[in-house]
Amino acid sequence: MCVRALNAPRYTSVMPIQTVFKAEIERISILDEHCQFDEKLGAGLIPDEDLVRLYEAMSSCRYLDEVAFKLQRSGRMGTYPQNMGQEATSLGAAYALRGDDWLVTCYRENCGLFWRGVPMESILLHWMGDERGNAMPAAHYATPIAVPIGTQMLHATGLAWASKYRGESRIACTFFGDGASSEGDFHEAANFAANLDIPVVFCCQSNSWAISVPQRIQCSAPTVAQRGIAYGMPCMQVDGNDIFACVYAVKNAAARARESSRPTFIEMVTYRLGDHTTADDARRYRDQAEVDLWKLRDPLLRTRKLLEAKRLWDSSKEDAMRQRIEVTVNAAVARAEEIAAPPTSDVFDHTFAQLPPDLVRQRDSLQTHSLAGEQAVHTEGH
Amino acid sequence: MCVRALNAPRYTSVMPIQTVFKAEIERISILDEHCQFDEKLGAGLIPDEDLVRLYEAMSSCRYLDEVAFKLQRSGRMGTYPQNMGQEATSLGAAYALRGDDWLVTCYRENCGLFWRGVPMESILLHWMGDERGNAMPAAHYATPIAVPIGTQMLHATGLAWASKYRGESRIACTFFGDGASSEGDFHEAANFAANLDIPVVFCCQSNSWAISVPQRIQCSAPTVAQRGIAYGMPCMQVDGNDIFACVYAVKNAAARARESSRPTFIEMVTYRLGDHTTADDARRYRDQAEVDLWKLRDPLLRTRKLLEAKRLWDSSKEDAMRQRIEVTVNAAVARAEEIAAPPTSDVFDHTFAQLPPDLVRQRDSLQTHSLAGEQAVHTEGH
Amino acid sequence: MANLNLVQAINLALIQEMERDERVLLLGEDVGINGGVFRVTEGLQARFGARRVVDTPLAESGIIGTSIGLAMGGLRPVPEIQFEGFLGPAYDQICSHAARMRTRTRSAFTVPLTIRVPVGGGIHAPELHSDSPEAIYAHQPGIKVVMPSSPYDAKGLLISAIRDPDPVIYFEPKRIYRAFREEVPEDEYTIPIGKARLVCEGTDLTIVSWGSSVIQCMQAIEKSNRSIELIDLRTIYPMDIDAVTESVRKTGRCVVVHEAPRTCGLGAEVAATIMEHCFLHLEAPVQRVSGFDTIMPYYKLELSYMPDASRIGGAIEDALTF
Amino acid sequence: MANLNLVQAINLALIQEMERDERVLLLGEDVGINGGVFRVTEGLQARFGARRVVDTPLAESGIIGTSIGLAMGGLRPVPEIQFEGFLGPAYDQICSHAARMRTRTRSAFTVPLTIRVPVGGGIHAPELHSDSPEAIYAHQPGIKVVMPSSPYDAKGLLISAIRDPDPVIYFEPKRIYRAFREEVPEDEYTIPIGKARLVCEGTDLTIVSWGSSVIQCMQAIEKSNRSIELIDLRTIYPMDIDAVTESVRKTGRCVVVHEAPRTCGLGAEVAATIMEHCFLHLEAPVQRVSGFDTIMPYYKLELSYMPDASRIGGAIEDALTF
Ligand SMILES: Cc1ncc(C[n+]2csc(CCOP(=O)(O)OP(=O)(O)O)c2C)c(N)n1
Ligand SMILES: Cc1ncc(C[n+]2csc(CCOP(=O)(O)OP(=O)(O)O)c2C)c(N)n1
Ligand SMILES: [Mg+2]
Ligand SMILES: [Mg+2]
Repeated sequence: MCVRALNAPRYTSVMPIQTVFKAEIERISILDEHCQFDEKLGAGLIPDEDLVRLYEAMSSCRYLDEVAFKLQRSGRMGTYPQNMGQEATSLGAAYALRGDDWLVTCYRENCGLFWRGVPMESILLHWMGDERGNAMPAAHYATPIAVPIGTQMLHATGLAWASKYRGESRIACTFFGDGASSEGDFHEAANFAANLDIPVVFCCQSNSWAISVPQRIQCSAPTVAQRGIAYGMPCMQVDGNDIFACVYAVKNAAARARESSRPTFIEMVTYRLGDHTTADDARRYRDQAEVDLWKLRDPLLRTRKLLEAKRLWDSSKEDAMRQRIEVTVNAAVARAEEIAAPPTSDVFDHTFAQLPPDLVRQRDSLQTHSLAGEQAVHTEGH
Repeated sequence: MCVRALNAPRYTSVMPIQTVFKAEIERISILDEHCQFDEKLGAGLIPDEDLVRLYEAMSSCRYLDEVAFKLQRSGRMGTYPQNMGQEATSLGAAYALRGDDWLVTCYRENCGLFWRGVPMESILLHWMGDERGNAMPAAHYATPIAVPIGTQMLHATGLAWASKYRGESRIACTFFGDGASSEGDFHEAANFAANLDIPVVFCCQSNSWAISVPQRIQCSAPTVAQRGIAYGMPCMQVDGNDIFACVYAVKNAAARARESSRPTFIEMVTYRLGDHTTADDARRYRDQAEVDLWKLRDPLLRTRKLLEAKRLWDSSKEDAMRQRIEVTVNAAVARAEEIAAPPTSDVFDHTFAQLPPDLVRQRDSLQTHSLAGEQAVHTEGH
Repeated sequence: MANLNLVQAINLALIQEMERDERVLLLGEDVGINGGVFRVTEGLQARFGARRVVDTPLAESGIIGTSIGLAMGGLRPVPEIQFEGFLGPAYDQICSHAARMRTRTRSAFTVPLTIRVPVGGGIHAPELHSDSPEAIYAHQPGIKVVMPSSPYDAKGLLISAIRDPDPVIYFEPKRIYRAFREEVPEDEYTIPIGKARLVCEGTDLTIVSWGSSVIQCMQAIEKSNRSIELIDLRTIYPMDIDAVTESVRKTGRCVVVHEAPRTCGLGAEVAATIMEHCFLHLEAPVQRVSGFDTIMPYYKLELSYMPDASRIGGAIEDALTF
Repeated sequence: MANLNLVQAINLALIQEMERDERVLLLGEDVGINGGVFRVTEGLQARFGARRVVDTPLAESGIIGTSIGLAMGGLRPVPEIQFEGFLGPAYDQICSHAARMRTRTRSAFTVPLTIRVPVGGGIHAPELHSDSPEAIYAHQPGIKVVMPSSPYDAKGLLISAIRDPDPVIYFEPKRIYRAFREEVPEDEYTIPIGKARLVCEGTDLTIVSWGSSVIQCMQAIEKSNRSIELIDLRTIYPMDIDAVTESVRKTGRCVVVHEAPRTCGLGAEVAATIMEHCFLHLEAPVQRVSGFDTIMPYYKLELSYMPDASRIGGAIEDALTF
C-alpha cells in the first residue's frame, strides 16, 4: 500500500531541505509457489467450495488455450493470444468483484470473463474473425476485447464515472499489461480517476514481456506498482499467480472504491507461459530457463497442491474434471465453428443506428455485385 | 530527491507482506520569500556579479511582459502569455546549464531563452503572428515555442538521445506546466528517458493553474514531483521563485544526466501572477487574496532584497537599470514592428525542402489572384 | 424568438438539452467556472452544478476516452475540445473506439457522444488554433460530422447531435462565433443531420460550402451579377448528396469552397460525387476554392490562405467561362 | 540481382542505408531481437547493435515524438509503427509537429524522418490490423506518403524516403509482404518520390491504384479483353498528377481503386484532379472502387470489403459502357 506519511502544503518555509512526501509499497503473497499459505491474511478469503470451483475455472481456461492453439495451427482460427500462466489474475478479480461491477479487460483475461458468464464461444468467435464474438450481453458487465493496447482503461474510468454520476455503487475494474502501462492513455485514465474521484481498480498484468520487449524497457523502476504513486493512488504489488493475493487486493481496492470513490493501482506479478500469440515464437527472445522457472510458479499447480493438502482434491477428481472440461470446451468449439459467416450486408448493419442513404446505396451495390463476386472471394480466401 | 531504499527482485518469497519500495521527496529552498538565505547550500552557487545580471534579466523580462500586454491591448500584437512571477524557473535552468544544452520550452520561459541569447524581437514576432519569430538560430540550442501543450517533452527526449547517440555530452532540459503533466505525451517522454537512459531534465512549472483549472484537477497527489517516482527517476521539489534553488536543482540534475545519462524530474513551485494570456481574465476563477499572497513571494522582490542586503543594489541602481531595460525592450519592440508581413508566397516556401509541382501551381495561382485579392484581405483584416 | 449570436445559440441549446435530459453532462478543459475559453458554456456550471459541468485534466485523449466510457455506461456526454488543433491527441480514441464500438459489438455497446470543437481560422490566433480537419473525420466510418454556419442552425444541429444515438463531431466555426446575430426560436427544435440548407436559389451555378466559408460565399454572390445557388451542407458526413446533385443537375456548374487544404479535402469528395451523379449535366469541371496544401500560416498571412470573396469570385468566373 | 520478396527488399534497403549513413537508426516495438512482428528488421540488431536498432516502450506517440527530436538533432530515424491501426496515438505528433516543424521555424529545424508502417487488409488479422489510412496523411500538408506495390519499388522508395529531407510515411502493404518475389538489384538505387509507375499501357481506359490493390487491378486487366492502362501511383503525396492526367487524356476513362473507405479517400482526390485537368477528354465519370464507408470488418468478411478483380471488372464495364 502506498502510504502518504507526509502531506506538506505546496509552499512552505522550511529551509533548506524538507521532506515533503514519503511512500512505500507493499507486496502481498498469501499462497506461494511452495504452497505455503498465510493463515492470517488468507483465512476466510476463499471458502473451500469456492476454491474448488476457482481451480476448475482456471483448468478449463487452460484447456481452452491448448485447443485454441491447435485450432489456429490447423487454420480453423486466426491469431489467438494464450492466457496460460495468468489465469489467477483476472479470475481473482472477477471473484472479488460484484457481478455487476464493470470488468474492462484487454485480451488475456478469459478466465475472469468466463467466471462472469461470458460464453467461451464468444471469445472463440472473436478470434475467428467475427464481430459477433464481441457482442457482450449487458448482463455480464464486460466490455469487448480490446485490441489497441492501453486504450480501454479510459473506458473503465468513464464507465465507473457514469455509475457514480447516477449514484449507483457499481465500480469498474480494468486489466492491462505492463507494456500497456507505457501508453499515454494509461496515464490519462489513472490521472482522471485519481483527480476526479472515480472508483476504478487498475490491475496491471505485470508478466515480464510485451511481445519480445522485456519489462525494463516498459518500466525500469523497481516496481510497476509505483506508477500509482504519481497519482497519489493507493498502490500495491501482489503475487499474480496467487489467487488468494489477487482476491485480497481486489477486494480491498473494490471496497475503497465503493466507499470513498477512490481508485487503486495493483501490480499483479505474473508470467505469460506461452507465446505472445499464435503469431509469435517466444523462443526468439527469451530463455527456456526463465520459462521453466515460472512453470514452477504456475497458479494452477499451487492451487491444486493446496486443495490436495486440504484433502479436497486427488487425481481421480482431477481426471473427472478433465473429462468435464473437455466436454465443455469441445462443445464451445463446435458451437463457435457452427456459426456460419454472416451475409456480406452485415458489414453495413452496425455502422450507425440508422443507415444513411449513401450507405444503403453502397450496401445495395454490394448485393448486386456479390453474386458475381462471391466466387472470387472464395477462391482468394484459401 | 527520490530514494530507492529498496530494490527487491520482482518475484520474492517473503510472506505475506513485504515492503518492496520506498521513496521520499525533498523540497529545496535556499533564498526564501523573507530573504532568508541558506549559506550551506547557497554558498558559491551564484557569484555576486552573476546575481546582479540575473536580477536584471528577470527585471527586463518582467518589463517586456508589461509592454507586450499593452501591445496586445492596443491591437499591435495577438494573444500573448505573460511570464510574470515565473522568471526564476527558466532563468535558473538556463544559468545552470551549458550554453549548448538543449532548452526545450513551452511558452512561459522567455527569461531563460533571453539568457540564452534568443532575441526579444523573435518572441514578439512569434506572438505577432509571424513564423519568423520561431526561426531559432542553431547557436541557441533552443526549440521553437510550443503551442500544443505537453508535446515538446518528447522532442527533448529525442534531442538528448541524438546527442548521446553521437557520444556528445550535450543534454536536454525541458519545461512544461502542471497542466501539461496531465497529457499522455508527458508520461511517454519521461518513460522513454527513464528506460532508455536518456539525459533529460524535466522541469515542471507547477504554478497552481492551467488557465482556470486548479492544480488539484491535474494532480491531486501531495506533490507533482512524485510523478517522477513512476519512472524510478530521481525527483525533487524546489521553490520555483527562488533562483538559487532552481540553479541548484538543475545543476545537480544536469550533472547526473551528463555523467550517467539518467533523467531527473524537478517540480518548480511557482505562480503565474498575470492572466493565463491576454485572452484570459483570471478574476473569473481565482481570488485576489491568492494573487496577493504570491506577490509577496515574487522572485524579483526577494532577489532584489538579497542584493540590497549584500549592498550590491540600491534604488539609484534600480532606476538606472530600469532606464536601460526600457531602451532595450522598446528597441526590440520597434524592430519587431518594423518587420513587414512577408509576401503571401511565403506560405509555401517552407512546406518542403523542395516544392512539389502542384504546390508550385498553387503558389502561382495565388500570385495571379493576389493583385485582385490583396484589397479584400486588407479590408477584412480590420 | 431571441436575437442571438452563435455562441449564445449553442449555450441555449446546451441549457435546454441539460434540462430535458439528466443524462447530458459537459466535460472538458475550462468549461466550468470559466465557461470555456470562448464562453460557450458560460453560466452552465453555476446553473447545473459541478456534477454536470466538469473541468477535467488537460488531456484530450482522456476527455474523449472517458466520454466514450460515460456513453457506454448510458450517459450522453458532451465533451469540449478547446480548439480543433487539439483534437490530435484524441484522434485515436475517436477513430479506434468511438467510431467502432457499435460495429465491433454488433450494437451491444453504443457511443452517443457529441464532441464540441471550435474550428477554422480568421481570428488572429496562434498556430494550431485555426485549422479545419473536417475531412479527416468524414473519412472515418462510424462518426457523423456537422458544422453550422448560423446561430439558428447551431442550435438545431446541436440538439440533433446530442440526441443522436451515434458519435457526432460538432464543429463550431469560431470566426462567426460573434460575427452576427439572428432570430433563434426559444423553443427547442432540431435540424436533421444529413440535410443541407439551400441558402439562396440560382440557375447559373451552384456553390457548395459549409461553416464560416458560407459567409464568404454570400459575399461573392452579392458581388456577382449571375444567378447563383448556394448550398450550405450543414452536415459534413453523411453528406446530403441529393441536395447537391439536384442543384448541379439544374445549374450544370459548381464551385466548392472550404478552408481546409485542398488535397483530400471534402471538396474532392464533393467534386467526385458530383461527377458520379451529374456527369452528363456538367458544363465545366467542379472548381475547388480552398486552403492550400500548406500549413495554415500564422495570422499575419491567414487571410491570404483562406478563401475570400475575391478568390471565390474568380472560381465562379472560371466555371462560367469554361 | 537477387530474387526477393517485399520483406526482404525492405530489409536490404535498411541494411544498405544503415551502412551508408551512420545517422540512420531504427526504433520501435519489437524491432530488435525479434526483427519486428513481420520480420522486416530481422537480423538488423545483430548486425548493427542495440544502439542503432532500438526496442522502445509500447507507446506510439513516444516513438514518433522522440523520433522527431532525433531528427531535429540531426539524425535520420526510421521508426516502425507495428500496424497502421496504431498510428492513431501518434497522429498528433505526426500532424502537429513532424509536418509543421519546417514551416513553423522557417526551416531552422527540419524533420527527416521515415515512418515505416504495415498497411491494409487481406491477412486474416484482428481488428485495427487491416486499415488503409493513407488519405488522412495525404490531407496533412508537410508530409510525404509513399506506398510500394512490389519488391523493386519497395527498396528504391525506401532509400529515397530515408534520404528525403522531410518526413515521409512509408506504408508497406502487408498482404503482399511475401506474396511474390522479383528481381531486385543488389546495388542501392532510388525511385523518385512523386513519380508514378506505368504498369502497363492501354488505350481504352486508365486504372489508377497503389499498394496491394495494384495486384487486384492486374488480375482484373488480365480477365478483361480491353486495352487498359494501369498506373501505380507509388507516391500518395505529392501525387504524380501529370502521369495520371496524361493517361486519362489519352484514354478518356478512368477507374481508381483503393482499399480505404470511399468518402474522402484518395480516390476522391484522384477523381477531382482528373476532372480539373481532363474535363474535355472524359467520356465517362471516373469510377471509384474502394472499401465501403463502414469499418473494415473482422476477417471473415474482409475480402467482401476489399476491391477484388470482379468489382474492378464491374467498374471497368461501367466506365466503358457509360
Ligand atoms: C496501440 C497498440 N500498439 C501496438 C500493438 C501491438 N501489440 C499487441 S500486444 C502487444 C504487447 C502488449 O504487451 P502487454 O501490454 O505487456 O500485454 P501482454 O501481451 O504482455 O499481456 C503489442 C505491442 C497494439 N495492439 N496496440
Ligand atoms: C494539447 C493542447 N490542449 C489545450 C491547449 C489550450 N491551452 C493552452 S495553455 C493551457 C493551459 C496550460 O496549463 P499549464 O500546462 O499548467 O501551463 P501554464 O499556462 O500554467 O504555464 C491550455 C489548456 C493547448 N494549447 N494544447
Ligand atoms: Mg506484458
Ligand atoms: Mg500551470
